[in-house]
Formats: sequence, C-alpha cells, structure tokens
Amino acid sequence: MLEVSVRHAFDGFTLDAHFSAPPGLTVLFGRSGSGKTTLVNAVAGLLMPDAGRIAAGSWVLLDTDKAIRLKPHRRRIGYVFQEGRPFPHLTVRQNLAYGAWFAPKDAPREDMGRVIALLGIGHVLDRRPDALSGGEKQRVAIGRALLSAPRLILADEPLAALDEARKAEILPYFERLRDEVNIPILYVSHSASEVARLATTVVALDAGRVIAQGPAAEVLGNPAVLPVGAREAGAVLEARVVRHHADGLTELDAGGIALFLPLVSQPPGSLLRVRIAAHDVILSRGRPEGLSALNILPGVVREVRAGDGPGAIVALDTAGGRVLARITRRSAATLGLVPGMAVHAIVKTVSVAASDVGGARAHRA
Amino acid sequence: MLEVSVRHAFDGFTLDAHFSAPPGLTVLFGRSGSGKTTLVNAVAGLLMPDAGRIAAGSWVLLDTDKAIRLKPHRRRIGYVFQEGRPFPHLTVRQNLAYGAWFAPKDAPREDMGRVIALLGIGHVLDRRPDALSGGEKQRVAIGRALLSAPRLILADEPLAALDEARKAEILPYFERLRDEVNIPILYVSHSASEVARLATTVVALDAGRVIAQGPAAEVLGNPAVLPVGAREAGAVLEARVVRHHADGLTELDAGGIALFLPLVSQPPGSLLRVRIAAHDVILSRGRPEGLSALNILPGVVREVRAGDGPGAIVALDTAGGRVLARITRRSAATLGLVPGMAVHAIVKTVSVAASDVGGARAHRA
Amino acid sequence: LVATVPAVAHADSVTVFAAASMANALAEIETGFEAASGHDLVISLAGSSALARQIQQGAPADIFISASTDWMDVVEQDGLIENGARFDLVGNSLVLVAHGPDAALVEIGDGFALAAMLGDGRLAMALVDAVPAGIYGKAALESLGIWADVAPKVAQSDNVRTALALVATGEAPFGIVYATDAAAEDRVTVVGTFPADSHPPITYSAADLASRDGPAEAAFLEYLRGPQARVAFERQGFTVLVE
Amino acid sequence: MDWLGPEEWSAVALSLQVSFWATILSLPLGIFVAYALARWSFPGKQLLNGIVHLPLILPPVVTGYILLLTLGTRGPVGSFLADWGIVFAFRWTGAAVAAAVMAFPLMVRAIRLSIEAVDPKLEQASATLGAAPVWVFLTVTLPMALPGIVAGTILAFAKAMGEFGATITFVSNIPGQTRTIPSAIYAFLQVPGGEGAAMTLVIVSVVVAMGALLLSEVIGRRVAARVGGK
Amino acid sequence: MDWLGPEEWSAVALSLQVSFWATILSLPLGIFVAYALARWSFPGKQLLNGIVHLPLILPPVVTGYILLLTLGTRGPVGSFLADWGIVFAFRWTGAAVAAAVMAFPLMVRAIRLSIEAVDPKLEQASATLGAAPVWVFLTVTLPMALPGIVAGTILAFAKAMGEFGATITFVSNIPGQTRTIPSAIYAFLQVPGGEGAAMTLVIVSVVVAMGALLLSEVIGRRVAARVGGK
Ligand SMILES: Nc1ncnc2c1ncn2[C@@H]1O[C@H](COP(=O)(O)OP(=O)(O)OP(=O)(O)O)[C@@H](O)[C@H]1O
Ligand SMILES: Nc1ncnc2c1ncn2[C@@H]1O[C@H](COP(=O)(O)OP(=O)(O)OP(=O)(O)O)[C@@H](O)[C@H]1O
Ligand SMILES: [Mg+2]
Ligand SMILES: [Mg+2]
Repeated sequence: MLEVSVRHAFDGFTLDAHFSAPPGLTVLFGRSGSGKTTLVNAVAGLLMPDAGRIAAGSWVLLDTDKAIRLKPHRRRIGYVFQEGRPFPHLTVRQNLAYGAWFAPKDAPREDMGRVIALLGIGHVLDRRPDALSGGEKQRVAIGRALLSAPRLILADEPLAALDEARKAEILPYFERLRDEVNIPILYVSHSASEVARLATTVVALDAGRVIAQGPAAEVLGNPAVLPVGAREAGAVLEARVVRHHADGLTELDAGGIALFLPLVSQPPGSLLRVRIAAHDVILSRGRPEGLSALNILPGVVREVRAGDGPGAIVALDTAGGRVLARITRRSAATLGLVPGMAVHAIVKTVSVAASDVGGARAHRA
Repeated sequence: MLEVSVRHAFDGFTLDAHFSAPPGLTVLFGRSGSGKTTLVNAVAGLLMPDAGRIAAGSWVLLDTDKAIRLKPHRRRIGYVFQEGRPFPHLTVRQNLAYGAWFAPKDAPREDMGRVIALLGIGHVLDRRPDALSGGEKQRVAIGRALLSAPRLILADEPLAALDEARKAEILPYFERLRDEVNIPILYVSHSASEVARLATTVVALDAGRVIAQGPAAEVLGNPAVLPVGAREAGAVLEARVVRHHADGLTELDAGGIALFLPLVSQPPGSLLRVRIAAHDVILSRGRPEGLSALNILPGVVREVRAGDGPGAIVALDTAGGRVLARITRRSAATLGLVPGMAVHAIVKTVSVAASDVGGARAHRA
Repeated sequence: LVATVPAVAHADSVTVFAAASMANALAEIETGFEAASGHDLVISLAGSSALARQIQQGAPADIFISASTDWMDVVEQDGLIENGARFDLVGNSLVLVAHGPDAALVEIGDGFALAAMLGDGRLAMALVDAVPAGIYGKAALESLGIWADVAPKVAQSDNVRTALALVATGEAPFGIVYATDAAAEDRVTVVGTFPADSHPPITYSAADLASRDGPAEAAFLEYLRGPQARVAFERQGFTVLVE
Repeated sequence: MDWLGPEEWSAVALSLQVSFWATILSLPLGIFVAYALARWSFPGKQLLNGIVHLPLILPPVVTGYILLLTLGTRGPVGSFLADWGIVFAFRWTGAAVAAAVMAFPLMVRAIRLSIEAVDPKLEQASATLGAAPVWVFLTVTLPMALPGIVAGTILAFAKAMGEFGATITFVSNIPGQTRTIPSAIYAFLQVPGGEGAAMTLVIVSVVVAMGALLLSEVIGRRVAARVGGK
Repeated sequence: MDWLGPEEWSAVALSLQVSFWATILSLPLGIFVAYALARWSFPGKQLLNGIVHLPLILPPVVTGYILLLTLGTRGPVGSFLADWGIVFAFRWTGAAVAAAVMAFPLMVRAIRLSIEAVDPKLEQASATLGAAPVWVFLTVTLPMALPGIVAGTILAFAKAMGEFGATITFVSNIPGQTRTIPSAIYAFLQVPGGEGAAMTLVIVSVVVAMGALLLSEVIGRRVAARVGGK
C-alpha cells in the first residue's frame, strides 16, 4: 500500500494531492501541467515538499510532521525521468550498469541481457547518449531504472517518445514487474490504452489536485471525471483464456461469453484483462447476423448518460461485466435505449488491440 | 515542392533518404532510431550530410555537388526540436519573441497573443523554462518556432509530450499553417491519427531509408509498407459538409453517401478529409438494421489480403472512395468475402474522431 | 592617454630613480627639499637593475641613485649620464647578524669559524651573484677564505631585507646584511662587522642623467650634497661619501 | 583617515584605477580569445593558447622586461604607438597594460571554461531561429557563459590588484603615476621600519579585493539563478 | 646540451619537481574547496572564498612572508609539523608549498566553474539510482567537471612553473634545493649582461610549460568528447 500525501506550493502552482495506491501499478493521469512530475519528484525525494507523508506500507519515505525526510539515495527508487537524463559521460552499457553498482548485493536483479533485448538497444551499447536518437535515449533511461534493483518504480511517461510497435514490446514488461516481481509502480501516462492495460489504480490529477482515484475500470469507465476527454472511456473485462485457435485467434471466456482476440501468449487458464474502448462498441437491438465482428455480448442497459456534445455513454451489464458504449444521442433515440432494455454489444475482434490486453491483476485490493 | 536527398553515414547507422514532398505537410513516419531526426537536422542545416541536395522549389538549401551549403540561420526555419530546447536563460516570453528578432521585418508574422492562447502558456510567460512542466516546455518550443516567421517548419514529434485534449487543440493550428499560411511543413510523428489528419504526404522511413512515400491515404492504406504495425492502417475519404444537425452531428456527403460526424466547425460546403481506421470498420453482408452505428457505406470488395497473423485487410470501393477494413481471417472466411462481392461497411459515427478530421488539402499536387 | 604631469608655472619637478633601500633617507630628504626649494620631488623606488634598464629604455628620470656601481657603469656606458655628473653618494657596511636580541659577538677575521657556528643552520644572504649585498657578502667571505666552507649553507634571498627577515624570524641563525638594515631590527643582534677591506667598497652612486635639465634638477643635486641630506643619510646609518 | 598618508591614498586610488581599466579593457579581447579557443579550430591555435598563458609561466620580471623592450618609448611597438600619441611607458596606462597582460590568462581560462560548458544544441536552436553567428554569440553563448565571465573578470581584477613584478619592471614605481599598492608595499618593505605601513596597505588591498569578490559572488548567484537549472 | 650549465639543469629539474608535486598534492584539496564553494552554503563560505583568493591579491612577497611566519620552523604551524618531521624551510617541499599556495586560487576557480556547470539533474538521477552523495560526486560530478579539473591543473602547473616571489621569500634560493627556474632567471636579470643566460632559461621554461599546455589540450579534447554533447 503506497500512501502519498503531499502539499507543496510553487510560485503560481500548488500541488495538494493525497492518494493511497494498493499494490500494483498506479497510473497518474492528467493534463500537461497538472502536477504529475512534481508529485513523482516528491516521491523520489528530489522535491522536498512543504508538508506531506509518503509511505509504502510500514516504510516511511517522508513524514514532515515527524521530520522524516529520507534522502533520495536511500529510497531505492528506479526513476525513469520524463526527459530521460541518461548520463552523457557514460556509455549506454555503463548507464545501464550504473544502478547495479549501488544496489545491495543481494537485491533481486533483472537480467541485463534480457532488458537490453527487450528495449532493443543492443546495437548502441558502446555509444554515448549523445549519439542516440530521442527514443533510444528514453529506452536507455528505462533500462537504467529497471536494472537498479529498485523497491519502487517511478516512470514519467516512459513510452511517450516511442512508436506503437516498440510500446507494444515494452508494455508486457511493465506488466510482469507489476504482477510477478511485485514492485509498486507509479506510472505517468497520457495514453488511455497504457492506463487500461497497466493500471491497478488510476489517480487523476488536475491543477495539482486528485480529482478521481480508484480501480482502472472505474475511473476510465467514468467519463465525467476523466480529465482528458471522453474518447478515452472504456471498460475493462476479466476473461480467462480458453484455447488458441489455428487461425491465430485466442478464445476467451468472460463470464460465459466467448470473446475472440488475436493470439495472446498466455496459456489456457490464465486470467486476462481486456479493455474495450467505449467508442469501439456498437449496440444492436437484435442479435446481428452476417457481420465481420466476432464478439457479440448480450446485455442489459444499465444507464444512458448523454454528454454535452452529440454523444452518449451507455453502460451495459453483460455476463462478462460492465461494458461501456459510446454512441450518438441520435442513435440512442433511434434505438430507444432505456435502462433495463436488452441489447447486444458488438465488438470487433481486433478492436481489442494487443496493447489493451494485459495479464490480469485484480483491482480488488 | 520540397526535394530532399541526403546521404550521411554515422558510425553504425547510415541515412540514405530521398523523397520529394508536394506543398503542404509531409509527415516523416518511422520507428525509433529510423533516422527521422537525422533527416530533419539535415534539412535544418544542423547536420551537414556527406552528400545530398535539399531544395524547396528554386530555393536550394544544400547541394553538395555544387558546394552549396546554406548556413542554418539563412534557412529561415522554424524547428520544433524533439527535446524542445527552450533557452534556459530567457523567460518564456523572451523565448517566444526570440525568433521574431531575427526575422525580416516584413515577413508575415503570427500573432503572438493568439499563439500563446492556443498553446495555453499564458500563465507561465514570465517564468524560465526550468520552472515548467515537460509539456509546457514543449509548447514553448512550438510557439518559439511558429513565431519566428519561418519559410519552412520542421516539427519533430511536437505533440508527443502532450495529452489528448491539448493535442486536439493544437492540431487544427498546424492544419491552418498547412492550408492557409502555406508554409511547407516536415512533421515527425508516431501517431497515425496525427498523420492521417495532417499529412499531405507521408514518407515512411526504416533504418535510414525511405520505404514508402505518397499521399497519406495511400501510405496509410497500405499495411504492407506501414512500418509501425497494421493497427495504424486506414483510409482517408474526402467529404463535403452538408449541414449541421441540432443534435450535435454534422452530416457529410462522401460521393453521395451520407456520413455523420460529431459537430465539426467547418461551414457547409467545405471539403474535409475523414480518416476511417481499418480496425474501426465492420463488414456486413446484408444491410444491417437496428444498429447504433449511423454510417453505413455500401461497397464492393476489391481485394482481400491476409496478413501473417489472424487478420486480413479488405479493400472496398465505395461511392465515397476506397475504404479499408481490418477483420479476422475467420470472419473473411465466414462471410465468404471475395473480390467483386457487395458488402456494407459499418462505421460508428464516433469512430471518426475529432483528431481524425482535417480541413481538406487535396494530395493531388 | 594624456601626460598627466602638470606644468606648474614656477615650481619645477625632478624625478629621481633610486634604489629601494634608500627609501627612508630619501623620504626625509624629499620633505626637506620640497620645503626648501618649492620644487617637487618625485621618487621612484625599485631595484637598481630594473631602474637602470628603464633608464636605458628612456625612462623620464632626471637623477639615478644606484645601489650597485655595476648598473651605474652600464648607464654610463650607454652615454646616458651627463659628463662627469656621476658621484659616490653614500657608503654602507656589511655586518653579520644573529637571531635574538643578545647573541654573542664574534671576531670576524681570516678563516673565522662561521661554518661551524652555523651548524645545520643556514646563512641568510641576498643573491650572491646578483644582488649587491649578496655580491659584497660573497666577496667578503672569499677574501676571508671561508666561502668554500660556508657556500653550501647559504640561503639566498632576492633582497637583503628578506635575508634579514629570515634571521629575524629565526629561520636562519645568521645572516649577512647591511648595517643600515640591521640597526633597525630588534630581533637580531649585530655580532660583527666585516672589515671594509674584505669586500669592494659598498657605494651608492648618484648621477645626473642626460635628459632634460631644469632648475629643480640642479637644486636637488645641490641638496643631495648638502648638510641636510647628510643628516638624513647618517640617521639611516649610511656613511656619507660626498664632501 | 590618518592611518594612510596622501601618498598611500594615491597608491590605493591608482591601484583601483589601474585594475579597473586593465580588467574592463581586456575583457572584450579576453572574451574573443576565449571564444576562439573554445569553439574554433584554426592553424596556430595552440600557439595563441601558449602566448596567452605565457605571463603565467614566466617570472613577472621577465614579462615586465619584455613589455619594457617592446612597449617602452624605444621599443618597436612603443615608438610606433608614441607617434600616435599613445604612450604606456612610465604612465599609469602602462601599469594597466602590465596588469592586464598578467591577468589575461586567468580571465581567458575562466571564460573559456564557461563557453565550453554552453550546450551547442542551444546555439543550434538559435541559429535555426535566424540568428547569425554573431547574434547566436550575443544572445545565447554570452549570457549562458556569464558566470565564467564574472568569475574571469573578478579573478583578473584581483590579480591586477596584486600585480607587482611586471608592473615595477615595466613602468617603475613613480608616486601618483605608477606606484600601485603592491609597489608601495614593496618600497616599504625595502627599508627598516616600513612593515607597519606595508601591513596597512596589505589590509586595504585585501579589503578592496574582498569587496570585489563578494560583489562577484552576489552577481554570480544572480546570474546563475537566471541561467537557471544549474 | 652545453647551452645550459649543470646548475641550470638542476634548476629546471627542480622546477618540474616542485611544480608537479605542488599541483598534484593540492589537487584533492582544490577539488574539495571548489566543490564546497560551488555546491554548499555554510557560514564562513565567503571567508573561505576570500582566503583562497588571497595569494592572488597580495604581492607575492607578502604571501611568502606570511608562509615564513606560519610554516617556518619557528612558526606556529611549522614548529608543530617539525615535531612530526615535516620541515618546509629551505627545502624543495617548501618551494612546492609556496607554489601550491600561489596557484591554488587559479585551480579552485577553474574547477569550481566546471562543477557549477554540471547539471544538478544528472546528480539527482544518480541519487535516485542509489548513489550516496560521495558516489554522486565521484561518478557524476567529478567526471563531468573533468574539463575544468584539467584546465585548473594545467593553470596551476603553469603558475607553479612561473612562481617566484613567494618562493624565494619563503624558502630562499638554495641551488639544488629551492633554486627554481624563475629564481635563476631573476638572479641573471639582476646583473648587467645576464640577459642571455636568463633568456635561455626563459626558453626552457616556455618549452616545458607549452608542452604541459599542449598535453592538457589533448586531454581536454578527449575529456570533452567523452563528456559529450558539449
Ligand atoms: N552522432 C551519432 N553517431 C552515431 N549514430 C548516431 C548519431 N546520431 C544518431 N545516430 C543513430 O542514428 C539513428 C537514427 O537516429 P535519429 O535520431 O535520426 O532517429 P529517430 O528516427 O529520430 O528516432 P526517435 O524516434 O527515437 O527520435 C539511431 O540509430 C541513432 O543511434
Ligand atoms: N520550479 C517551479 N516553479 C514554479 N512553477 C513550477 C515549477 N516547477 C513546475 N512548476 C509548475 O507546476 C505545474 C506542474 O508541473 P509538472 O511538471 O508537475 O506538470 P506535469 O503534470 O508533469 O506536466 P507534463 O505532462 O507537461 O509534464 C506546471 O504548471 C509548472 O509550470
Ligand atoms: Mg511532467
Ligand atoms: Mg528523433
């Protein structure tokens, strides 16, 4: 349990944020300038806030009331900086090894070769950061933090500079850290699909304050509090892998409903989290026939909430869980949607994109 | 017409890129480390390549054969650096004014107040960059470049550090520059929606070479050459605004087919480019009824191309233009899709998202 | 870069380049001379070598007072001295000083046991090949036949005052300095005076330089030879050589 | 203040004057040379670097002697300049030249270090915004290098205040003209009983130099805050 | 080489020895003081800064005299050290001390400037990776400040090669012990006709110092290439 309570005033900006994050990965979500980096810096000890308390379980990093202010180097943090900050005087290899020099010798350690392969920086190991591309620098920064045997990972938009393909390669790694290695992670991101995939908990910041926090599904499923625009709304279902089909599809079971996804690597029986973006869902009154979409989830309308614009969010209870659909108000009217009405949610297989599938870690904590 | 032909060898990386870009905005697209920044630096004159020629129409920036190597300050370029590079010793206001000091007095000039408002940096004008957030720094860098009265804009992932809402605010500005101010723009991006919305031309780079170039619709519609993964495939239709409906929808006409979009600001009669991502399209054999999706485009299957994985791309000729659909091979088989077959493409209104709608600039140049 | 020497209607000025060790005497003479003549006296104090070179290079000096006859010779050979206008001004004597207010006196004579007295200590002198006090001191020790014994124990300073300071602080037990310097230092005792014939005469010479001649220059040369100047020199411990 | 006679006051005033002008007037050249050494490569660069450092390596007397031989009224440069009415020999201006020459290596090194620490990426950014090299220098390099320029200037000023050997050798020790504080101290130390007066002057010069130093620290801190981040 | 007598050769060798040790041994303290002045704030900081600069401000004779009074065998520090068998008076070690003291302000300034130019954000990054302050210093600050350390060392070495006034005042001029090149040059210049011999030594010392300078430029360029970007 990571508890963060920080108050700090800059000239013209005040951070006053309090949240507690269950084990797992907590995403800080918010507009540019909302105070995400400031908050992360406070956790890292790089900013000593005016007042606050930061503790991971019984391990107190900061408590201004008790005058506890752990020095950054005693916090054992793997911090991926927003600007990367690779050491310019060290080669990439030395940058990566840097954290290991100071980690306790018995600390559980990631395998360097694996991290290098994952990040795709094997060909630049002997260069200095100055001769790297923007994305390569950022990848080195990620590797450096991961290899420092941290007790807590802070990642400030670690993947922003990377292309989709590279992101898709690195995301599972953060999942593994979250689920297997069990390191608490504070992760700043603007990307809803990253959030949905990784977040155990989402903390939404605005103007230095926490405006929403809770399990990913809840915060992302609630467009009213979502700071970055309704486009990002969506639902997260838990589903179990049933089998892998020969044509490259994986069949999942979400509360008895069959879902088809492009092949995922988890073995049958594993529990996955599948994000279904609200804007990817089409509703149909009758059971649709002759469509290319493979996933059809029967459900009951729970709520129809019209927004400011032409859109409406329809919340739908299915056997697999709550599903959100973003449709036009016109369609809602045409279909005559009211709570209690039975409808079918149509989701294209491929709408459940690779980066939206994550190893499940229940957000029940 | 911007013609770029550059050859430059680093230790371990060789850039050998040639492309010519029609007027408008050319997006450089490619994986991290593919040479985008290197290419942009060559255009800016910050990298003097081993060999090459760069010319905008009759204005030759570089011609190693003729020993022409225009100094960077003579190129009148507005360069938004990947790392921002605001001047740390100047306030934000001074940073913004910097370029104007050196621009010819009669150069057409953006209005400073407008740019500041657009970028949302009015509250930080008297601060130094050091006291800014990552996104704010990047916005200052954008503003500085735009206000320098440039003859050519180079933007290296200018929006990567920004949240969706902010991106949505700034994107139309680049459109305006492209269409009204008529400045050639070279724009590096990883984001397919940015590309689709902005690009007149797309140049896809991989390992220092141009692997595809052409109008946005063509390159993005061609998953075989798309370097960043099939997810980004999609088609771009041109459509004319018919009318704005009271329920917040705008009706467009794409070759006789009615399309409904969330309200766009263009007046009736204007020509728009609408991107329809391949993975947002559902195909139906019959005309579907009782669906929440408003946009149904009848068409004829032109081509079915199966990929490596479980997916297939179906190209479909409709009255509005070529539409791509990404479906599973299983669906393709189930539906029995073959070239020549009549199908319906179902697109949710809101799938055509705000950031995928752009003021049209034909890519016929 | 305008010359800042004001042209005073009646009073004239005279510039004297003088060895720095004359500072005190010249300060007294300056007061007296200026009061008596109404002229202005400007004194530049530095090492004789520096002054001589400056004069060679056209320094605006009217009168040169050198602590070393060698440097006066150089100036003379360069034809920078008005004919015959060079004269010996004052003399000095060389003494052996010891650290402490009441050191035992020694008899300075041929082969006296200076080396033994020094033991492990050093003999402080001015540079024995370069600075007049050192040159005279070395000559004296040579003529007394003990230079070879003493030479390895000599610590040479760039000027005689520093040599004196070494003895005053006790860093060196003994030193060879001018009588004029030794007299004013409480922390040392003059334990003996070198016989005048053990070294070339220690002579400060003065010369009228072949530059602009003015009434003040003549007046000052006159004053230098006069009784008030004699008093001033003697007060500092010099022996006056001019009649 | 009666603990300093008029001659001593004049030495103090002269030292300030000499050091001030020596520092101020050599600053532009110092910045230029530092920039050239930091950012250009040209034939003879190492020679220039060597010449700049010479006054540090040579005993001051030698430097003074060389100045006397070249800039003296009979010297090749000196006699040429004299035709133009510029005379250094035995004037306070000469003392300023001597001090400037002696302080020059310190000034150049400090400025050069600061210029080398300016990130060329910012200079590039400036160039893309249309700034010609001289403007890049004036608007980016120079302000970013200010900490070093301040440090170099103060170092040079302090050195100029303390300079003695080259000065007395070049321009002698003429009261009101070339007798700076160190020369006056020297004169006092050459005669019995002068230590007290010398000590007074030492204290004055320490106080003045410390004042300059403190000022530079204050300026330096302001500048550093402005250059930011560092 | 018959153009230099054995005495002169010994002066050259001694100068090298003195300058080398003066520089090397004062380097750690120089780095420490530079770091303290650059990064810490503590009471008496300005005082420390002033004391470091004193040798620059004071005429060398005064510095030498102060050294004599404190480090001489009868001085408070000197007599204490003498009990431990450490004697500076009239030894080459004393010449090294004098040279080190005189060169110290130059060394500290150069290093301080370079330390101030190290981006604290990199030091922070190091700290988050578990490096205690001393390790942050050793693995980030120090290597990044290397250009200034090289510059400061060379500046100090050059200054030590040229130091004369304080040295001769403190430890006199004893052939083979404390007679460095500048002392020898000074001595030659004091007698008529000594210019030729002085010039020979000037050339030797210029050659040596230029060699050191060139070496430092080469090292500096390597270091700069390593620190990168700048
Ligand atoms: N100075 C250099 N020396 C050697 N290789 C270099 C140098 N600069 C860049 N490279 C290499 O050139 C390749 C292209 O770099 P570039 O910065 O152009 O990539 P990019 O397409 O902008 O990537 P990103 O999206 O990560 O910013 C990279 O592999 C990089 O490591
Ligand atoms: N040193 C400072 N002085 C004053 N204001 C500051 C300082 N540092 C940051 N701020 C302000 O605090 C606010 C929050 O900054 P922060 O860096 O935490 O934002 P962020 O959420 O990380 O944004 P981004 O996504 O753009 O990186 C910003 O408005 C910024 O301008
Ligand atoms: Mg941030
Ligand atoms: Mg790049």
